[in-house]
Amino acid sequence: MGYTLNFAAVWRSFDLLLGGLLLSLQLAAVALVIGAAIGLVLAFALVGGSAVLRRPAQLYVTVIRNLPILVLILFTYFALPQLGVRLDKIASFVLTLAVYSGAYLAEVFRAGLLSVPRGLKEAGLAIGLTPMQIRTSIVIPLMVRNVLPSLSSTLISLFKDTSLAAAIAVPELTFEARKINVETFRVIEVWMVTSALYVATCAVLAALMRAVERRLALPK
Amino acid sequence: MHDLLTNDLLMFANELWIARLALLKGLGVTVSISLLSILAGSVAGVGLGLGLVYGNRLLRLLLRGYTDIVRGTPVLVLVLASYYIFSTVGLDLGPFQAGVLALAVFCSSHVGEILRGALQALPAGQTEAAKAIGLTFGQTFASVLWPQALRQILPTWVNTAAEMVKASTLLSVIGVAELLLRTQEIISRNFMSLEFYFFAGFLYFLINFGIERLGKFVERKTAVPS
Amino acid sequence: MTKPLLEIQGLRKQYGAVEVLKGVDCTMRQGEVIAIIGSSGSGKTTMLRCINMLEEFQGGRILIDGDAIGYDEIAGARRRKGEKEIARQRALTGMAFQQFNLFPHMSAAQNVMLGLVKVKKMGRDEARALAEGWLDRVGLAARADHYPGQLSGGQQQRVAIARAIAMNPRLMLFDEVTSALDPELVGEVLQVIKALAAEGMSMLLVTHEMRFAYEVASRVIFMNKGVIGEEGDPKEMFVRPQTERLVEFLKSSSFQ
Amino acid sequence: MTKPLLEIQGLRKQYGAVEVLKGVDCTMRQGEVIAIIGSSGSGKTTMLRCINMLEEFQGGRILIDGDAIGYDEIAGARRRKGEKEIARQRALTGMAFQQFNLFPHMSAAQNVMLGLVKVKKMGRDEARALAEGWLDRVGLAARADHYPGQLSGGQQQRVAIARAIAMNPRLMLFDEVTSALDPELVGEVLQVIKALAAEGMSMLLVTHEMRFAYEVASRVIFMNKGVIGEEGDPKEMFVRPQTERLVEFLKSSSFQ
Amino acid sequence: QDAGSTLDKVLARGTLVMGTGSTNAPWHFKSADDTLQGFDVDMGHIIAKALFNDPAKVEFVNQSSDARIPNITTGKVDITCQFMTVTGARAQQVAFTIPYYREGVGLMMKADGPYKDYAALKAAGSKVTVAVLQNVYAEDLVHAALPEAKVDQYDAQDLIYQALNSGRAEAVATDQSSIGWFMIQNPGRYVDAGYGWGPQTYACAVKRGDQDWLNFVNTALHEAMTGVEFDTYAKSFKTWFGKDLPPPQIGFPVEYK
Ligand SMILES: Nc1ncnc2c1ncn2[C@@H]1O[C@H](COP(=O)(O)OP(=O)(O)OP(=O)(O)O)[C@@H](O)[C@H]1O
Ligand SMILES: Nc1ncnc2c1ncn2[C@@H]1O[C@H](COP(=O)(O)OP(=O)(O)OP(=O)(O)O)[C@@H](O)[C@H]1O
Ligand SMILES: [Mg+2]
Ligand SMILES: [Mg+2]
Repeated sequence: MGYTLNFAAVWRSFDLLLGGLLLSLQLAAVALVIGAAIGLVLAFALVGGSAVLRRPAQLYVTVIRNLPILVLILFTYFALPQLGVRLDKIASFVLTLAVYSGAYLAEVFRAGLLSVPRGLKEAGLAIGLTPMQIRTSIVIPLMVRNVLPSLSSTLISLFKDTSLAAAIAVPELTFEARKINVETFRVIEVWMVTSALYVATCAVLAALMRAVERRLALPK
Repeated sequence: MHDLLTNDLLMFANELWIARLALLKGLGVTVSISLLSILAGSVAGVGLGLGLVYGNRLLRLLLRGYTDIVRGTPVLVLVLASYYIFSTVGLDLGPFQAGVLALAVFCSSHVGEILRGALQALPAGQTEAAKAIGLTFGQTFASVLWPQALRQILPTWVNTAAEMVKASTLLSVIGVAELLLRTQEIISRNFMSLEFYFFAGFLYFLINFGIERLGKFVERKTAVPS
Repeated sequence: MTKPLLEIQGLRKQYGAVEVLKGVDCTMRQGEVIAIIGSSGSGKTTMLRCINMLEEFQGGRILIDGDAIGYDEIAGARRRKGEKEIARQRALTGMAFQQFNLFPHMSAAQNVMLGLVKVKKMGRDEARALAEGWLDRVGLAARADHYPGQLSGGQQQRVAIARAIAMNPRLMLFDEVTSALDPELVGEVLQVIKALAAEGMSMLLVTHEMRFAYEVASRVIFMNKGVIGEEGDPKEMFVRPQTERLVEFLKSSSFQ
Repeated sequence: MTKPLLEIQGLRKQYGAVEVLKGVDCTMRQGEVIAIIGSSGSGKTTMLRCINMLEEFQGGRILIDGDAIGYDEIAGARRRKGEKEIARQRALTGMAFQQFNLFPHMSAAQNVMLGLVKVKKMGRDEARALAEGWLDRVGLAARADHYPGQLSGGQQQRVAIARAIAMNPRLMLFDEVTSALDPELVGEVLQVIKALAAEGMSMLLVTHEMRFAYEVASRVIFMNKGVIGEEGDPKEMFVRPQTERLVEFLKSSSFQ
Repeated sequence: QDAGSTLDKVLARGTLVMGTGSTNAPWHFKSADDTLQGFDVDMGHIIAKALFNDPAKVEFVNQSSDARIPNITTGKVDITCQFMTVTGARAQQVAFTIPYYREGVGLMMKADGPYKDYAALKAAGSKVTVAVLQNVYAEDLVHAALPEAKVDQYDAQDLIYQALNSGRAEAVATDQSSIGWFMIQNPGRYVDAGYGWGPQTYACAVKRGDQDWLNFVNTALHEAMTGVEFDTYAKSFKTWFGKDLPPPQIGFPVEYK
């Protein structure tokens, strides 16, 4: 039962894969930045005292986190136009991933916010800072440092979710890989190279996050 | 307008009734995939976590490599790899087996990492106090470290379980007739995409919400009074 | 007679159903140093925190230079002032905490500068110069660029005091600033407070160090179960306590 | 003359290149209570941990009842004993730690029972009865089913002592068991130790409480930079210290 | 070590293992009572009948489109019949049987949509977006008929219809057989643009280098289209494509004309 690996076909289309990877990274970058903003707002709502803000935030997080992202992707792309919101497929995927990652990042940030000692906020109040100044100068910088390790793994798994954009024909890495499969049927080789690209990218992301962590580490 | 809506709803209800058995079977397959892969993945993950913490240098290095590669690969790619790569070496797994294997591997890497974190977070004083009353390492692990680590990993483990349920959708790609493929089959017959995708989404939400509740319940039950 | 610096009238504060301040009255003149003593849970910390609006209070008034802190009274109804106004009022007082509460991601100088730049809208250079001046005053000129994690407890507390004083407050509040310190570090902090007192800074200080209260305070307030149990000159009070409670308290404290 | 309970001969221990015990010799008879004092970093904790094999050591021997702890010497070469044998030897000594180290997922009684059941292979009922007996002795009969998170620091430390004593060790090791406690909780723990001493338990205790060492110890060892600087009767040593080092140490400690 | 022909293995096993999909009507899809059906599926039954004289002795392995060739080359199936277009590149990797259908591409639009026929679509130029199944030639294929149209690729048949319905696309370009089926299922809601192009043949595929097995399958399919099983083939054709086939000529074999 011999199957001989032959990568020639993969290398011929390697630039397609690289192009796909680049798009994956762009999708992830834009979506995760928006997602982080959503997550931050939600996190403040989750830890803030007022139930008026907390309840909807909780609902958002619970519902979104328990849905397969594929369903969300199909919803944004196919149902929103029927409700009058028409986005092209890249914008619609980015929006979906942003909304989805918002729910995950909200949880990460919430834990980070809770780990900022209350005394520091009070010290900020005591020198006359407003609550907003305390958030931007004290709470967020410290929260970011606290969450970096878990942020890193969340960002990596959200990056991997860009592979699902293939379902609405966004030509990112997985889409290109499947396209090459249909053309050459060198499925095993294509997936080996593709996963190597994903693993390498995630390793680089992780290393970058560790570098950021070291960079922001407080002198002891 | 109003009639149209009722009409659509009636049509959907009718199609739903026709498809009930197929959906139920799909749900059953999704649940079995999830249970099997969570079970196998957790057992393997516990071994992995132990190796990552207490193994010698070489073992730790190997396991770290395994964990990082698995965690860096999209699950879809793992699923396809498991289905095809084993047949090149003559081990012919069916799509269900191959899919469960891929998910279990994915699950194990997560459980391994979680357990490693939990074990390393336990204060060294716990091990020392156990040693001081004469417990061997095995006894220390079984009576002191494991019960504490277990309580700590429970919430994250529940999250991983929910992830596995969601990841089971990817087995549709290699032809396992789980809930999403069943849904797609139904849609390819009656072309009611939105309705049935959302119904599937709703079912997934129910499963995961159930898992979340169950996790909270077990957490409360095993909480240590303080 | 000049207007008092601080006036507290019938201050009441409750947590849920529990009343922890049950009508505190107190007047303080510019330049006074008042030590607040009393057993644990008697409400000393709570009183300081009300003056700084770190806690809301349910009854009574607190006036600084005649200005009502935290609440407006309009036609008999109390209304919390706006966040901006409260922030401005908080800057009238400086506070030093038991746990220092330095911002760990900022150097000593940055800690001191933050309020100057954000609240007083000072330029960074001017703020830096001022911060360095104050760090020098608390004996830490050489540590301006160290982070809290690189400083001993006593040094951190001195930075915290510099941070509060730099805002040029009308009144300094100290809440057991030495109780989280190792014994050998207490002295350096008390030294700084003594120097400030000598320069005429108005101060309210909660302390468990009876000897220090005795030496530095111009007046002592003994808090007991949410009210002021006794007050007066320390030379008098410590030697001839009037109430049974104070006698007991002094017996259990390390002053004896 | 009877065989000594504990004999330490030329004990040497290093962390990497740093030698923290530089040849400690010490002999202890059954029933003795030895207090170990000395400044921070002098090696007191390390010495206790070597006796219990929580640390490996590089030179010298430790004998309990003439039995060499941790290492076999075969033809001049040292070989670490097997895990099982070391576990058995560890049970010869009981240890109480500064941080209590109670198992947080077990009730007080379960903490005490664990070693009885797993190491001494006692039945659960018998172990439970014994555990309750010991908890009673440390004044915690009513708290047997409380979890560590429900107990004060002092109570936790007493459970930890009961857990160690219940194993019926030949020798108890106490490492600054009161320094993590609030001052008002120190007394209850020292009370328990005093009672054990009075009953003839052999004890080695590292402490910073000079007064307590003075009262309870039959002998005091002053550790200094990894060796024993001075030792003797506390009544003698504290009043007429022989070495310059000890004079200095006592001056800086709270005993004066 | 030659394990013998797949033909012998299949006979010894007693069932045929055939790879196909389950989500493309009328080729391979599930009926309301959850059994697999369609034209591809019927080919499986025809081959099983030839093997065992029992059309039911076939086990279908569900596979996605891009699994068609790997599942053959890795031996997961004996044969694949899954509307597979014959191309030279593919023929280098698997052995194709004789064709069992000829397909063309058609365009379908919403009946109430802005464009009524092919001419209108072509005139609209780049204002038209066409939804098409994901494929390497998809872009070229569409541009052969509508040179300026925008092309959106999807990976499932239902998604291209969904794109049309939600207004993401003004037309779908897909197999005429699929369009035919879809319009039968949804009478009056869609129109065919009335233009067909892109001829291609569909054939089953087996592993290369197994002439015995290939001969057998070819014989079975050949006799279904021209010989003793013609009635079965014609009935299936009628069911899925709605057309009656003329009976094969009697006398001189069609092959030698
Ligand atoms: N956030 C809170 N919620 C409920 N009760 C509180 C809260 N903070 C303080 N208390 C209670 O209010 C009372 C007064 O507390 P306060 O901290 O003012 O005492 P204190 O005199 O400063 O004591 P100490 O000397 O221990 O610092 C105490 O009984 C305390 O338990
Ligand atoms: N794990 C370790 N690695 C390296 N050095 C260590 C380690 N543990 C202790 N040391 C060093 O060994 C020396 C002796 O430490 P030890 O804890 O025995 O002192 P001690 O007398 O108990 O002090 P203290 O009164 O502060 O508890 C110190 O210089 C310490 O820094
Ligand atoms: Mg207080
Ligand atoms: Mg020590």
